[in-house]
Amino acid sequence: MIKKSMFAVLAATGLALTACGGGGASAGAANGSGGDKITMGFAQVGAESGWRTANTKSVQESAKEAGVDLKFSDAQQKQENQIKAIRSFVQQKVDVIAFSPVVESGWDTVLKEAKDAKIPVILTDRAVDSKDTSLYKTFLGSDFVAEGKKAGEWLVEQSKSSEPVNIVEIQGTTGSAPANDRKQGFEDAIKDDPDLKIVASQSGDFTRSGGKQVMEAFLKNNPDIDVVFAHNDDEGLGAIEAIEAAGKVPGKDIKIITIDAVKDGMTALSNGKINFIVECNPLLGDQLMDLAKKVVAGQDVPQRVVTEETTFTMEQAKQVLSSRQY
Amino acid sequence: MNKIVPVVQMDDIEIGFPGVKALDRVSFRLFQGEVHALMGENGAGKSTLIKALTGVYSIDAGTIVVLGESKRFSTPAESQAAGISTVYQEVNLCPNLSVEENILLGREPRRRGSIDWRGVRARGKEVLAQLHLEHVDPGSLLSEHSIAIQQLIAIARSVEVNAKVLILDEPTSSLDAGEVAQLFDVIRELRDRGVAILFVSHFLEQVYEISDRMTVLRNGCLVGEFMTRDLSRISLISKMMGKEMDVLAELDQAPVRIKSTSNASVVPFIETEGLGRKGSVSKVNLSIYPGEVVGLAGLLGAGRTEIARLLFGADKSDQGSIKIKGKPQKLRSPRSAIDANIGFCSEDRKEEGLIGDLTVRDNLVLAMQASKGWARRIPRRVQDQLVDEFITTLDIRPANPDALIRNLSGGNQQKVLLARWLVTNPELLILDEPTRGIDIGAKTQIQKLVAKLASKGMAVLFVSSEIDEVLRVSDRVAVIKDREMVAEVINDDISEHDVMAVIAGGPE
Amino acid sequence: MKSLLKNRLTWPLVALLALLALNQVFRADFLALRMQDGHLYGSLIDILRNGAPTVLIALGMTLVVATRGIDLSVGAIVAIAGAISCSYIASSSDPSSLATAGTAAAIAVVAGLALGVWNGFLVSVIGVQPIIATLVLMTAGRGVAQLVTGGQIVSVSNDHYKSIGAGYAFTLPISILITAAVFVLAAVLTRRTALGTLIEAVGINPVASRLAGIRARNIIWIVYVFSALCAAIAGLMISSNVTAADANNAGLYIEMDAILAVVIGGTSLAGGRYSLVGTVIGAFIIQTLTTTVYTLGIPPEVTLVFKALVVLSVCLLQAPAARNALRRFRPAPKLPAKEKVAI
Amino acid sequence: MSPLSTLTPPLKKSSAIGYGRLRGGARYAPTLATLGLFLAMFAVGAGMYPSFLSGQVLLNLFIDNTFLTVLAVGMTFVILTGGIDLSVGAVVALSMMVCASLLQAGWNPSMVIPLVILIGGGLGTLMGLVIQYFDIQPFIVTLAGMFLARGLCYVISLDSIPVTDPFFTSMAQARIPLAGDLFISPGVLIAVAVVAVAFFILHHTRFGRTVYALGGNEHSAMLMGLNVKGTKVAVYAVSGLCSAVAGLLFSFYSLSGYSLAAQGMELDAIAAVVIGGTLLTGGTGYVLGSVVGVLVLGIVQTFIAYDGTLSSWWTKIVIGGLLLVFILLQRLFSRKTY
Repeated sequence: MIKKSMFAVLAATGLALTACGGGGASAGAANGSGGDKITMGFAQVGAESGWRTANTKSVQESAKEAGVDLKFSDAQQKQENQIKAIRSFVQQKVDVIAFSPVVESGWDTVLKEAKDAKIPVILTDRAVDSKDTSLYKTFLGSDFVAEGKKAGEWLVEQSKSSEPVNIVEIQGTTGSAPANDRKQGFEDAIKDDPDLKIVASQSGDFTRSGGKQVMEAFLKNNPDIDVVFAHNDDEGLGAIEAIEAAGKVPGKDIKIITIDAVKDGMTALSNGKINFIVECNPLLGDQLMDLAKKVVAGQDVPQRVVTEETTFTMEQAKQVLSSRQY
Repeated sequence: MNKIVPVVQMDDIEIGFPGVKALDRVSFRLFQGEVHALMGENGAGKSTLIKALTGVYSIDAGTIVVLGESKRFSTPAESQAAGISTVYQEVNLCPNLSVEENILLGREPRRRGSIDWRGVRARGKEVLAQLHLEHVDPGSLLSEHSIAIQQLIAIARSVEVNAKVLILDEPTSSLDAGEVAQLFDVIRELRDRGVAILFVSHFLEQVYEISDRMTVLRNGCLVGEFMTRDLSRISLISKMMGKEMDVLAELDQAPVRIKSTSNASVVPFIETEGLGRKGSVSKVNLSIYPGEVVGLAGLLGAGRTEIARLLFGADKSDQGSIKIKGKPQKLRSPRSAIDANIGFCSEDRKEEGLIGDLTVRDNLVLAMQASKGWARRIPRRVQDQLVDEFITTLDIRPANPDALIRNLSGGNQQKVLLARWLVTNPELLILDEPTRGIDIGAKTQIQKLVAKLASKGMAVLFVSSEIDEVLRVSDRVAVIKDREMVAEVINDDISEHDVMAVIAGGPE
Repeated sequence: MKSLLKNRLTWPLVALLALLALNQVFRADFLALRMQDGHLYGSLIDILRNGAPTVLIALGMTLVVATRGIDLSVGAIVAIAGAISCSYIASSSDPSSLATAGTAAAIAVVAGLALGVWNGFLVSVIGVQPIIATLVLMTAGRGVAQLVTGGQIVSVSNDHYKSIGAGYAFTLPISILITAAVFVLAAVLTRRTALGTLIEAVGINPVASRLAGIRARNIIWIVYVFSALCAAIAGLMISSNVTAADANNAGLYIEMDAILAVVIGGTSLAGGRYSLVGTVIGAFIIQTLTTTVYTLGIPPEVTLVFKALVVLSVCLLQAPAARNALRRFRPAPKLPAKEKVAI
Repeated sequence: MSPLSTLTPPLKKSSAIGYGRLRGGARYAPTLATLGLFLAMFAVGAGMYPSFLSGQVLLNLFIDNTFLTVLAVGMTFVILTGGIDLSVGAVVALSMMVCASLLQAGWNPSMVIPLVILIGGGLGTLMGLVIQYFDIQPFIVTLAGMFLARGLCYVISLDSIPVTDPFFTSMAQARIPLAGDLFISPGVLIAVAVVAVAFFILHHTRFGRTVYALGGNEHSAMLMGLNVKGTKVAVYAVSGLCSAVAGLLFSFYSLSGYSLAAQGMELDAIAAVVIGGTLLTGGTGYVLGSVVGVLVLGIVQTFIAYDGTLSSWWTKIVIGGLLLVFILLQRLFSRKTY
């Protein structure tokens, strides 16, 4: 892959330099429709986190195994780039388009174009809020609200005694869908338990250093923190560092709940530094390819396919840690 | 004439800057149809007074009456709206725009809200023709033209408005004799049309040639208003300087040139053969010996500055060769020239000389420091010694090494720049218009300094648009015409006229 | 008193103190320091430690800005430095040894220097406008960092490496000690040698500087290399602080913070005179601002508005025109910047 | 390939007079160089991917970049005066948020659209006033403006808001057919109109010429009696207006409001303007050049999408690399000694 892209750059550079077009036509990139091989255009959000990269990798590897010709496009977290990419997939007449929307709203126009061109669309990872559900065949992905809820429910279960529990929340990137939904799900789950109280909530931008800085400030502002709810593992891992630096023991003095279940998080969980992780599974590749084949073949697929996701406690984490891929 | 109401009447004007009173109760009047010279040394307050009238500075006290109406200008636009138009010494036009646009900017003829470009072209041509500048393409970029042409275009701009009052602040400092004559024709024409003209210049002869009346300032105060024909040159100078006649005797107009010792046996410090640069100058055959001052004379735009820049490596030559002390050498950059012990004062002090926001001290040692490299800083003690020495010998004022150089007057800035090169102890010093825009006192000092340096063995290339000045200081004069060096004359009591004859007559 | 008011460092300092005081009002023990595990502990220490990377980058940025330049690529260099060092440690045979940590840091710093040479080459030799020249690396650099890490967050467990960003020495965070050392280095480099004057000369009037024989090319090259060096060290700190390299997010938008710090510290983006001390104060103002948001419990959705208002008021306080306007409530007769006062 | 041959002469001409000062024809050299590179890029794309060589691919460049085009137009005004406006991306997002939230609340588009334009113009004017009257550097003022506008987005809503208004929907989905089965969107017409108006203003009005004069030499422009202060404020107002229009176009394009939208778009706009041949120091450049700059950025993305094998990081590296190639070639073609 690297070689090929290098070639593309060199070709462009070289040709532009000598200012004589043509030439590189023999790039040999497979294009458009042709043969029985399915061509899939996949418009990814970007590479903003380790989770996302695992997701990308999974899609790419599954495509290779399934014999799908994948056109991959990285939108660098920008909706307009994703729209452009989808439009160019339509232009290239791919067999199926899959994408993880950067944001929920605003897809009707371009999806209609795809529909007009009779190219089926599969959503992965995040939903769109379009009222016209005929614009896409199916949505494959996790439910962020449910993730937040699972985290909250576990906490409600753990704190049966009627002692007040001070919770601090480290949110994801302000305004992003997972942050909004996880916050909402978590709040919904704990709202009926009067003992559970969120005493502070700040954005840690889904990063470790963000989580660490926010937690440092929380620790100084609030003497009695019982629970940290971080919107992803990285923020939780950052918080652990801050808690340790403050001379407290993460997992014991302060309980930590996170979402994602990436390898580093699972390691911390099995070491008892994190108490509970809700899984958010990035490995959608195989499921996506299956759905794609069915869709292209004209078979019926369910409108909503929820990825198989679970939750982990310390014991569960120890068991699966060695087989964790990402 | 006194019965007539002045076009401009300024009374008891006061302007202060932090720590200084630039104008102290100065009064001034300007009548219709006269050329009025504003005289004074650098720093006397001439520019400040003009800027008060043109709305660049706000006045702290006093009154300004223009055409019977009391005014208080806070922007140049307001002043222009009142019929006052100004041409400054430093060309204040936009280099990125065309000549015609610069003439008409803000006053372009319009048709239905859109600029009428055909009208602009026509009007531009017309105005250029009025100033006998038909050869200037109105569509060309301003930056393509020499400073002199730019200055004339600036004048064209102010002629265009039909101003009641035209202020010319040092308009001739970059013009040659022919262009000055041309300009004066225009000024007289305008005067006869009834325009009130305020003229500022350091050239006494020009002032006496063109002005009807003069106002003299000194140290921000009014000395008096005089009819030009009633005031002798020597008493004008004494009023400007506030000194008595015997002191002025020092500033005699005799040649300062010191006959250099015979140098027939010596190798020239620099020798060029067929030196040139495509599109710039060509066929420069020049040799300068140690202890000799060579003058470069020629009309404006003849290629004087270009030659100076080639000899300093500021522009790269692409023809001919340079030998330094008999050895062939390439001058690819100013650095290589400096390494060959050459110094260069540019004609464009502001853009190519001063580091405005640095102190006198930093500016003075800059070239020396640059050639030592950044790693070897000149110790503060040595800096202080050098700076003190040159502040004293060159009489730089204020004598404060920590003053920012941009706050000094033009003449003093020039002295600092000279000192910048003198501390590097160059074997060849190239001076391009070193006395432009500075007052007589400083001018004489610089001329004398040049002579003294040569007598100590330094080679000097002296470039000036004033042929008489070239003749006063140089041992030999190289004459440039049409971007070629056409002749070399030994300055053996030749006259300005002789040089002009060479320029007019071409190569001998 | 008057000279104090005129000093360009006064207002930034006042702003910093005011911010700290505001925090103190909201939380009585804000300024309190205590010893814990043999080192100082408290909010002030956090500000110092978390602010260290910004200070460091802003120092490099100051010199770049003084030459009329700007370096947008520092954030990408932070990511690359972190990615390289962490990837090296993670893949080495002895991932927890001091030698590994040292080698990793050295490789990252060398890489940073190389990137600085690249930026300097584009700006000084090719003559590309700095904002665009460094935009190239800003765009591509993060890609390079991701290429190094494979897009994953690379975690390391090396106590020696961790100490760069999170460790303590002499009761103080090592990161701030490193930053102080770089500050001293920069100060000595620019004020004990002629570099500072030459940088200012090039920034104020490049044409005149060339004619005075200054090798502007070298000077400009040096400042970009220095800026990249600072960014690389900051990258080590940031990755070491969380013992992981996050190629996607490490140093994101830090270039904006650094530029803000430089300007708040009184250095003009138009080049010329600069103040390293001012920059340090400016960077701490920005870090304190972040801390203030946490202390005051400002909700994330209004954080940016709050920051914008504070930044704007600090800049307003600094602008002489604004101060005059406030004082006299009428526009002051402003001398045009380019105009020399003809007296 | 034929476009290239027509392009060669001006390039040669400009490099031949590379010495000396910039002469008449050389004024257009950077812009022409960019145009040539754009065509070369298109030719390379067409050579590598057969479906690349279609009119619709070219038209999509316009359809997909309407907002960026309008932003670049506003940015051109600002950069021509030697300033910079970092707030544009955030103002686009703010316009979208205001638009989406008001439409959701049941406002009529005929009220919302003028209001959005008013807000954009107002913010721009405000920044211009601060820059002019408090003498603070544009970089900083507009950076603060960026924080402020982005912050206000969050205040309005953290969630993305769909736009269901029929007018907006029709603007989004309408197709204006051209020859064959080629089509453009109404947004393209708006963008073209904005470009045309900007071109007229810059080249045929006194205000426009003052913008150039200001970039050439601000002090001289002041002494020439031009309205420097007003013009300086006005260019930021123009940029604000353009940002608001771009925000509306983005709303048409994406039918939603999202507080994180258009992040970093200011850098795209600046890059487009600079690639289009405008000097950041001011005074030189053309609005049409900026449009070409936008097309160049667009075609780079299209190129990458067609390639379809670049990983996320290689995408970034390639974009950076192509940016570099453009800059270097532009330098080569329009070299000017100093």
